[in-house]
Amino acid sequence: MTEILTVLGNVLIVAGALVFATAALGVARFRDAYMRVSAVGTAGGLGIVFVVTGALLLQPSVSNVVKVVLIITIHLITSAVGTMAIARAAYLTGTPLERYAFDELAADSPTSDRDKEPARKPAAE
Amino acid sequence: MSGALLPLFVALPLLLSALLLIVGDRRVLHAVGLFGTLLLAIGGALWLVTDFAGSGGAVAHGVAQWPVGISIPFVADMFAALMLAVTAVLTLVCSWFAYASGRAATVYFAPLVLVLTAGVNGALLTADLFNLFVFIEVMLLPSYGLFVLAARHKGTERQVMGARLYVTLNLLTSTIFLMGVGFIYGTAGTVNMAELAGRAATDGTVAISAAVCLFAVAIKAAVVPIHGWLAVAYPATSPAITALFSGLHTKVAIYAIYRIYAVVFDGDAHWLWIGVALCCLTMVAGVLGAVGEKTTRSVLAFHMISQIGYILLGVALFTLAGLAAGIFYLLHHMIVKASLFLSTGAIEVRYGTGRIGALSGMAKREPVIAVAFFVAALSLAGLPPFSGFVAKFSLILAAVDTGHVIAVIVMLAVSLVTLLSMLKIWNGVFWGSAEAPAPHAPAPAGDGAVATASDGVVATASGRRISAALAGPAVVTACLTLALGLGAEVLMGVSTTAAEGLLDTSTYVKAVMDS
Amino acid sequence: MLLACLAGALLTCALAPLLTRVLGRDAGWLLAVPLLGAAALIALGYDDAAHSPAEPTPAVVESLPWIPSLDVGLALRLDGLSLVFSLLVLVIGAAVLCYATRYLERTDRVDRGKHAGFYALMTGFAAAMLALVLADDLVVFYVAWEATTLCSFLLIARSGDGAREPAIRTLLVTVAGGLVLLAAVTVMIVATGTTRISAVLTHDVWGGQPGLTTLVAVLVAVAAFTKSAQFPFQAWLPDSMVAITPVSAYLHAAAMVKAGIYLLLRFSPVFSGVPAWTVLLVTAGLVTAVFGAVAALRRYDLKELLAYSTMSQLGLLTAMIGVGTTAALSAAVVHTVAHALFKSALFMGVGVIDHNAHTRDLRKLARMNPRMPVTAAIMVLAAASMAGIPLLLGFVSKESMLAAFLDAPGPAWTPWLLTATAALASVFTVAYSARLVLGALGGRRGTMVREAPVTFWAAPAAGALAGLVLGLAPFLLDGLASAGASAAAGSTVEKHLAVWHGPVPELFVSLAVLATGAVLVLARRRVHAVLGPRAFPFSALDGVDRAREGTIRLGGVVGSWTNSPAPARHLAIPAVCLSVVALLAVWRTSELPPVRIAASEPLDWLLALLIGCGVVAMMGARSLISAIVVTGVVGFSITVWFFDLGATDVAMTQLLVEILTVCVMVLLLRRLPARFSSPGARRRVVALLVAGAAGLATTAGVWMLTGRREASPASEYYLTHGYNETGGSNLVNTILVDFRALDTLGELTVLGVAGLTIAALLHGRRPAADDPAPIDERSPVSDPGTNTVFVRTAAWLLGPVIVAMSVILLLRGHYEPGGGFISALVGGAGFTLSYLAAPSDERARVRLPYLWLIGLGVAVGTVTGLLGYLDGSFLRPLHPSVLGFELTTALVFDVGVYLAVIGVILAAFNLLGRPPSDTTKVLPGEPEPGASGPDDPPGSDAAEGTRTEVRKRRRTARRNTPADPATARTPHATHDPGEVNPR
Amino acid sequence: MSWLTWPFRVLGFLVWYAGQIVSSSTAVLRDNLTPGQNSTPGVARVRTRCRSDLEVTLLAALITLTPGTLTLGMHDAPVAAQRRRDAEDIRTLYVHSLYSGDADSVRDEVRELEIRLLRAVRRSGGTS
Amino acid sequence: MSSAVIAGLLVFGAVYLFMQREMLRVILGFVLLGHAGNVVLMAAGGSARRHEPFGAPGDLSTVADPLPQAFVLTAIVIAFSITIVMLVLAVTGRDEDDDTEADPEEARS
Amino acid sequence: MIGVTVGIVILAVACLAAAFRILRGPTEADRAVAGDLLLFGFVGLIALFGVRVANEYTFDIVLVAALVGFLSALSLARALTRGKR
Ligand code: NA
Ligand code: NA
Repeated sequence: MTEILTVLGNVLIVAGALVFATAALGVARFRDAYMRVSAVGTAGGLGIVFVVTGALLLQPSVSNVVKVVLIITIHLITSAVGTMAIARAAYLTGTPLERYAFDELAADSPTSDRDKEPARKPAAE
Repeated sequence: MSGALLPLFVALPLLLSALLLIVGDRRVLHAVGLFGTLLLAIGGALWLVTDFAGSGGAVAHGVAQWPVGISIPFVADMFAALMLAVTAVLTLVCSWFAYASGRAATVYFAPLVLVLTAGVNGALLTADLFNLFVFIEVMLLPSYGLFVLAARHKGTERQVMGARLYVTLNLLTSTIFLMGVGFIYGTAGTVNMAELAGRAATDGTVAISAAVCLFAVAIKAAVVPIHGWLAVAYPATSPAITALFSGLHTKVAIYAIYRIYAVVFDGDAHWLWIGVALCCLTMVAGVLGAVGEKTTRSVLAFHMISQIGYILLGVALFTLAGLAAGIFYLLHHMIVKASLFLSTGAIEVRYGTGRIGALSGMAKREPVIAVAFFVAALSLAGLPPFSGFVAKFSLILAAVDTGHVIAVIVMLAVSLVTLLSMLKIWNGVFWGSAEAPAPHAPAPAGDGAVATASDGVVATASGRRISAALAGPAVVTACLTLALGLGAEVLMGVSTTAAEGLLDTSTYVKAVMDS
Repeated sequence: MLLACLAGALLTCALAPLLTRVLGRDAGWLLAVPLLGAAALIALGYDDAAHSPAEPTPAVVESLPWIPSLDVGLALRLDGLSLVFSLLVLVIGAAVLCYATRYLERTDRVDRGKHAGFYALMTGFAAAMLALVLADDLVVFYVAWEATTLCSFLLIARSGDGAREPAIRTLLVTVAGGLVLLAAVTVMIVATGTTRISAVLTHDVWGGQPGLTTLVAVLVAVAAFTKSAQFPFQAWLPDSMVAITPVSAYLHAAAMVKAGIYLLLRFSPVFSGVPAWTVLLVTAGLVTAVFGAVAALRRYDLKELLAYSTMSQLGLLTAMIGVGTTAALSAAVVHTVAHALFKSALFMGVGVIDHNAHTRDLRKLARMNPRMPVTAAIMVLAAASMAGIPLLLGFVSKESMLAAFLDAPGPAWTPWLLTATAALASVFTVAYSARLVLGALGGRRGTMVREAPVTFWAAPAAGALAGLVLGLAPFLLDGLASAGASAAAGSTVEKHLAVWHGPVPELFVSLAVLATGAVLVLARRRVHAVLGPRAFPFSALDGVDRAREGTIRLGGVVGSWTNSPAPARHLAIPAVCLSVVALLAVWRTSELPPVRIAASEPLDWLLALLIGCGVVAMMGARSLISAIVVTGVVGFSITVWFFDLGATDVAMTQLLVEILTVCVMVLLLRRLPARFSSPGARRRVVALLVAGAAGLATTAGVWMLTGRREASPASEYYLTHGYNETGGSNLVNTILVDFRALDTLGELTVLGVAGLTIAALLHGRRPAADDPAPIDERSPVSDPGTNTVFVRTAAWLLGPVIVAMSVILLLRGHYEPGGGFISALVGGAGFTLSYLAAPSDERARVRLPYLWLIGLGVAVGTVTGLLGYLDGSFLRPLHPSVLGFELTTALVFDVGVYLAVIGVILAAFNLLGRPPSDTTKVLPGEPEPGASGPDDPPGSDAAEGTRTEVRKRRRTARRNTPADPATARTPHATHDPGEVNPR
Repeated sequence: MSWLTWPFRVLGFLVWYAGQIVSSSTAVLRDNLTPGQNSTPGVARVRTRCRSDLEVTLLAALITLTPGTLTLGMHDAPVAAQRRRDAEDIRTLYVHSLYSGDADSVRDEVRELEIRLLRAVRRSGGTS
Repeated sequence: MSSAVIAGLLVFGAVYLFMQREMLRVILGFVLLGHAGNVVLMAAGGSARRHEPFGAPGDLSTVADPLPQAFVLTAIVIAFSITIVMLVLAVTGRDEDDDTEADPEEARS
Repeated sequence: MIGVTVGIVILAVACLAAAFRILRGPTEADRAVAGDLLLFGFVGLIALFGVRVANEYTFDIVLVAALVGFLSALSLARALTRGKR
C-alpha cells in the first residue's frame, strides 16, 4: 500500500511539475500578456495542486489530508482570483492585446482612446 | 546592588514607554514618566558605581536563570556602571533641551527616548553578543524615529539625505555585526562573552570572527576610513538629537570595542598597532574635516570623529594608564560634546541658523551661552583646567609611557587644530557686534534642524533671547566639565577601577560564570 | 602660606567683577592690595625659610592633592627663583592695577561693570602667573602656563574688533608652544616617574640618557621661545600690541613673556650642560636680540617700538641663560628684574602720553607740544636704564651680562662672537631708547598736552625710580639675585652687585656700546633712511596666517572626500575594507580545522543557482515591478533553503515576511518613479568590482569560519534538556520565549518602535505625492467597486481560515511551528487582505488604534517578564495551574509579540495606504499624525486650507516646469486623477 | 428537499468540470508544445445570471481555471437596471479566450459552465 | 560550501545595489544583505545536521542546532521592521523622487 | 523519491524561465504574471523539499504559503496600476 502511494505520489509530482512547466513555457512563448496570464492561471494553479497531492501521498496522514484539502481549495480560489486581478490591471493600464480576433471589451468602452493604438487593430484573418 | 535587578535597567524604561503609548497624548504624564525613569536610571547607576568604587568587582545575573551559557547574562562592572550613569545623565539633559526647544511636543518623543534608554542600558549590560545585536537594534529603531521627528516640517534635501544615510549606515553596521556574531558562533560555538574570554587570543578563526564584530562597531564609532557618514548624517537632525546621539550611539560602539577587545581578545598585544594607526588617522581626518566645515554642527560632528580617535587610543594602548585615560576621555567627551551641541543648538533654535558667518556678536547678546560654549570648547581642545585637559594629559602620558611617539605628536598637533576650528566658530558666531543678528522669525518652536537653511546674515529684528530653560542644559554640562576637571580625581579613580576590570577580565568572567 | 597667597589671588579674581560693579574703574586700587599683601607674605615666608638652619637650599613647600591617581597635586614651592618672579608678578601686577584706575575710562553708574572683565582677567592673569612661578608640579605648571595663555588671549581679544585676528594668532602660537611644553612635561613625568619639579630637577635620569635629555631640553626651549617671543616664534608679540596699555605693560614686564624666561631658568640646572640647549638658546636669543632691536628702530608707534624692544631684551636674556654659567644665570636674574622695572615704567609712561595726547605715533607727537615734565622724566629714566646708562639698574645688569658673555665657555671664539653680537644689539638698544625718548618728548609747537594727575603717573614713576635707586645701590638686590641665581644654577651662588667693578673688560665694552649708540642717535635720520624702507624678506605673521589658512583649506579637501550625502560611497568603503580584511585573513591563516561532514547536497546547488539568478536579476532590474518580483525570487529561494536546513519556523517566518514586504513595497511604489536609471559604465564597473570583492570575502569567511566544529554545548543543552525544562517541544520557540526571551522582548520592541517611527516619520508631513498609472477610466471593467467583488469574496471565504490559523499558530507555538510572530504575521496578512480587497482606500482602513496596540504589546511582554521575578528573575517563565491545565506565561509573552506585530502592520497600511483626508486614530485621543502640524489646532480649517493650497501649488509647479527631472523621468508625472473623469 | 441532493450535485459538477479541464488542456498543450501558434485570442462579453457575489466569483474563477479562458473583469449594469430586484443579467463578465474562435462560442461555453455551476451550487437547484 | 556560495552571492548583489542611485535599490540591497546575514547564522550552526529540532530527539547527530534558528528568526523580524522604516523613508520628505544623489546644495556651491 | 527530485528540478527550471520573462518584459504586466507564476513555483518547491527531508510540518507551511501568496498576486496587480484599485 505504502509503495503504491509512493509511486503514485512520485508520478503525480512529476506530472504536476510538468503541467507547471507548460505554464512556464507559455509564459516564455506566448505572444501577449493576456495569453501568459491565461497559461499561468490554469497550469500554475493546477500544477501545484498535483504536486501537493503527490506530496500528500508520500506523507499520508489524516491531519495532512485535511491540510491538503484546505490547501487545494485555497490555492484554486486564490490563484484564480489573483490571476484575474493581474489580468484586469494589465488591461486597465493599456497592455496591448496582440493579433486578436475579437474584442468586445474595447467595443464596450465608449470613447476609449485605446482604439487609436495600432496594437489593438484586429489581426488580418 | 543585586544582579537580579540589572534587567530592570531595560525593563522599566520599556514598560514606561509602553504605558505612555497606552495612555496616549497626555504631555505632562509623558514628561513625568520620562524624567522620572531617567532619574531612576541615574540613581541605579550611581548605586552601582558606589558599589564598585574602591575595590572594583562585578555583579552578574543570568536573565531567567537558566544554566550558565544558556541564559543571557547581564553584567555590571565599574565601566558599565559609569556608562549607564553618564548616558542617563546625557539623555536627561538632551531631553530637557528637546522639551525647552519645543521638539518634544509630540506623543512620540518620550516613548522613543525611553526605548532608546532601554536599548542603551541593555547594550551596556549584556554579556551575550547576539543580545548585544538585539539591543543595538533597540537603540537604533527609536533613533530613526527621533532623527526624523526632529525635522518636523518638510526637511531640506540634505536633511532627508542625512536621515537616509544615518539609517543605511547603521543598518549596514548591524548586519555586519550580525554576521560577525554568526562567525563567532560558527567558530567558537558560543556567543557568551564569558565563554569567549580570551578565545580570540588563542584561536585564529575566532579572532577573525570577532574582528568582523569589531569592524562593525568601528563603523558605528566612525573610525577612519568609515567616518564620513557621521559628519554628514549627524548634523541633519535637531541639535538635541545630535547631542543625544553623539553621546549614546558612537559611545556605546566604543564601549563595545573596549569590552570585546578586553574580554574576547584578552587585550592581545598582537593587533594593537593597527588600532594605534587607525586612531591616529581618525584624529587627523576628523579634525581636518572639522576646520573645513561651514556650520557649527558639522564642525562639531567632525570633531566627534577626531575625538573618537583619542578615545579608542586608550584601548589601542591597552595598558592600565591607557585604558583609564581612554575611559576618562570617553566619559568627559560625552558630556563636553553634548554641551557644545546644546550651546550651539540653543543658538540655532533661537536664531534659526548655525551657519558660521551668518551670526555674530553672540558673546555680547548671549553671554551665558557664550561662556558655556567657550568653556566646553576649551575643554574639547584639552586646555586646563577643564576635564578635557585631564583626559588628554593622561592619554598622552599613557602614550609616552608605551613609546608611541607618533601618536603623541598627532595628539598634540590635533589639539592645536581643534582649537583652530573652535576659534572658527567663536569668531564666526560669538564675536562681533551684537546688533546685527536677531531672532529668526519662527523662533519659539523654531526648527533647530535648519542648520543650512540660511546663507545670508539673519535679518534684524528685536526680540527675546535664549531662555534660561533652553540655555540650562548647555550650562549644566559646561559646569560638569569644569567640575570634572577640578575634581578629576573622582572620575580618574573610577576610570582606573574600570580600566582594571578591563585589563584583568577574570572578575567579569567569574561573575558571569557564577551567575 | 603659599596656598593662601594663591587662593587669595584667585579670590581677588573672583571678586573683581563684583567690586568693579560697585566701584567702577577705581576697583583697581582695592584689587592691588591683596597682590601686595601676597608679595609681602611671600617675601616674609622666604625670609623665614632662609634663616632656618635646617634647610641647605631655602624653600617653602606646600601641597594639596588634585589627581593622586596620576600623582598630580597642587604642589607649590617657593625658592629663590620663584621668589624673584613672584615678587615681580605681584608687585608689578599691583602697580598696573593702580595705573589702570586712571587709564581706563570713567564709567557712569549704568555701565559700572564695563571694566569688570578687564579686572577679572588681570587679577586672573596675576593668579595664573603666581601659580606658574610657584608650581612644583609639572602638571600644575602646565595648567598655569595655559591659563596665562588664555588670559592674555582674552585680554587682547576684548580690545575691539581689530584685536580679533591678533588675539587668535597669539593664541595659536602660544598654545602650540604649550603643547610642546605638554610633550616635555609628559616625557619628563614618564622618564622620572614623578611630577614634582624639584624631584625632576635632581633626578639622575638626565645624566644617564643624553638622547632623552636633549629631546626634553629642545622641547622645553621651544615652549619657552613661543612664550617669550623668541625667533622664530616672535611674530605674535608686536601683533598683540592692539591690547590696551595696562595689558601690554603687564604682559611685557612681568607676566606672559616672563613665563618663558622663568621656564628656561627653572630648568637650567638640568639642561645647562646640554649642547643642544646652549646652542639653541644662544642662537635664538642673539638673533632675536639683534632682530628685535633693529626692528624697534624702524617703528613710529611707541608701543610697537617697545614691543620689539621687549623681544630684543628677552633675546639677550635667553642667550644669557643659554650660556648657563652661574655668572650668566645671575646676570639673567638681575636683568629680568631690571627689565621688568624699566619696561613697565616705559609702557605705562607711553600709556599716559597716549591717554592725554590721544596718539602714540612719534610723528604726530612731534607736531604736538606735550608739557608733561613728570612723564618725560619717567621716560628718560626708564629708557636710560634700558639703554644701560650708568647709575641705573640697566647699566648694572647689562654689565653683568656682558661679563658673562665674555666668560662664556666653549671654543675660544665663542666669547668674542657672543659678546660682539650682544654688544651690537645693545648699540641698537641705545639707539632705539633715544628714539623712544625723543619721540615721547614730542615737539615744541602744536597742540599742547597737559600732564596727567599724580594718581596716573605714580605707578610708572615708582618703576622708574626703583631703577634709579637700585642702580645707585645695586647691593640691595644682592640677596634676591643670589637666591634666584642659586635656584637657577642648582648650586649656591653669591652675587655681589656694584656700580663700579674697576676697569674690567665689560666696562670697556659698555662704553664702546654707549659711544657707538650715541653716534647712531646723532645720525638717526640717516640710520632711519637706511633701515626704514628695508622690509624683512618674510613676515612670521604671514607664516602663521598662511599655516592657518592652509590648514583650513586642507580641511575642506579632506572633508570633501567623505562629504557626499549619497549612501553609495559610504556603503562601499566598508565593503572594500572588509574585503581587505578577508584577504589578509585568508593570507594569514595557514591551518583550518577540517570541515565536519560534507555539508552540501546536490540540490543545495540548485537553490544556489536560483538565488544567484535572482540576485543577478535584481542587479539588472530596471523596472520597479521586476525589482520587487525578483526580490521575491531571492526571498522565496532563501525560504526554501531554510526549510531544507530543517528550520521550519524560520522558513515560515521568512515566507510571511517576504510577502508582507512585497505588499508594503507596492504601497509605496506608486510614489516612486517606475523605472530605475541606468548606471554609467564606470559606475557599473566599479560597483561590480567592489561587490565582487565583498562577495568573495563573504564566501571565504563563511567557508573558513563555519561548519568546522562539533555541536556547540548550547545546542546539546537545548536538544537534551529543552523539552523537559520548558515543556515546549518546539525548541526554537522555547528558545524564543523561554531561554532567550530577552532577545525576543528586544525584537518585539524593535517591531513596535518601527510602527512608532513610521508614524513619527509621517507626523506632520506626507509621503511623496501619489503617481498612479493612467487608467482607462471608461472601460467597463474599471469600476473598483464591481471588480473587487472577486477578491472580496475570496477574502470573505479565506478570512475565517486566516483567523483560525492565526489563533492555532499562536496557541500551538510552544509545541509545533508557530508562535507569536508567525501567527501575528498571518493575522497581519488578514489585515493586508482586507486592505487589498476594499473597493476604495477610504474603506480600506482598519479602525484600530495601532500605537495603542503596540504599546499594549510591549507592555504585555515586559509585564510578563516582570512577573518572572516571582520566581526569582526577569523573564523567568511561570507555569501556573489554572483549573488543572498547566499554563505557561510564555504564551502570554507570545501574545505581547502578537500585539506588537499587528500594531506595526496596521501602522504601515493605515499610514501609507490611506487617502489624503483620512482621520484614523493612532491612539485614543491622539490627533491623526500628519493631519495637522502641532502649531495648528487639529483639524482646523485654516490648517487644512493651507495644506490643500500647498498641494495645489506643488502640482502647478510640477506642471509648469518641464525641466523637472522627475517629470522627465516619469511619463505619468503630470497625470492628475482628479482631472480625468470625476466619477 | 433539494438541499439533500446538493452534495451530489456539487460532486457531479466537479467531475464534469474536471473533464472539461482535461479536454481543454489538450488544446492548450498541443498548441504550446508544437511550433508556431494557432490561437485565436479575443475578449467576449458574457452576461451572467449569477445573483450573489459568491456565485459570480465562482463562475469567474472557474472560467479562469479552465485552460484557454480567463476572466478579465466585470461590469455592473447601471443603477436603474439593478433596481429590478429579480433582475438577472445585470453583471457582465469579460472573458478572454484563446481557442474559441469567436465571441459567441465563448458565450456558449461560459453559459454551459454557468448553468451547471448554478445548478450545482444553488440549494434550490437550477438557474431560475 | 553551498552556504558560503549563497552568502557570497547575496553580498555580491547587496553591495552592487548599495552603489546605485535610487534609494529603493539600496533598500533592496539591504534586503539581500539581511538574507546573507541569516544564511551566515544558519551556516554557523552547521548545515550538515538538517532534521528539524523538535521535542527531545534521541539521536542528536542529525538534528539541526536550534539556536541559530532562533537567532535568524529574531534577525528576520528586526530586518523586516527596518525595511519598512526605510521604505517609508524612501518616499518621505520629498516629492516624486527617491534619488539618493541629487543634492542641490552641493550643486550650488 | 526520484520523482521528488525530478519535480524539484523541473519546478526550478520553470522558475528560472519565469525569472527570464521578468527581466525581458516587455510590458509590466508580463513581469507581474511571471512573478505570479514564480510564487506558485515556490509553493511547489517548498512542498517537495519538505517531503524530501520528511519534514513533519511541510503542509503547514504550504498552507500558509497558499493563504498569503495570494497577497503578493494582488499586490502585483496593484503595482501595475500604481495603486489604483
Ligand atoms: Na503551438
Ligand atoms: Na485559464
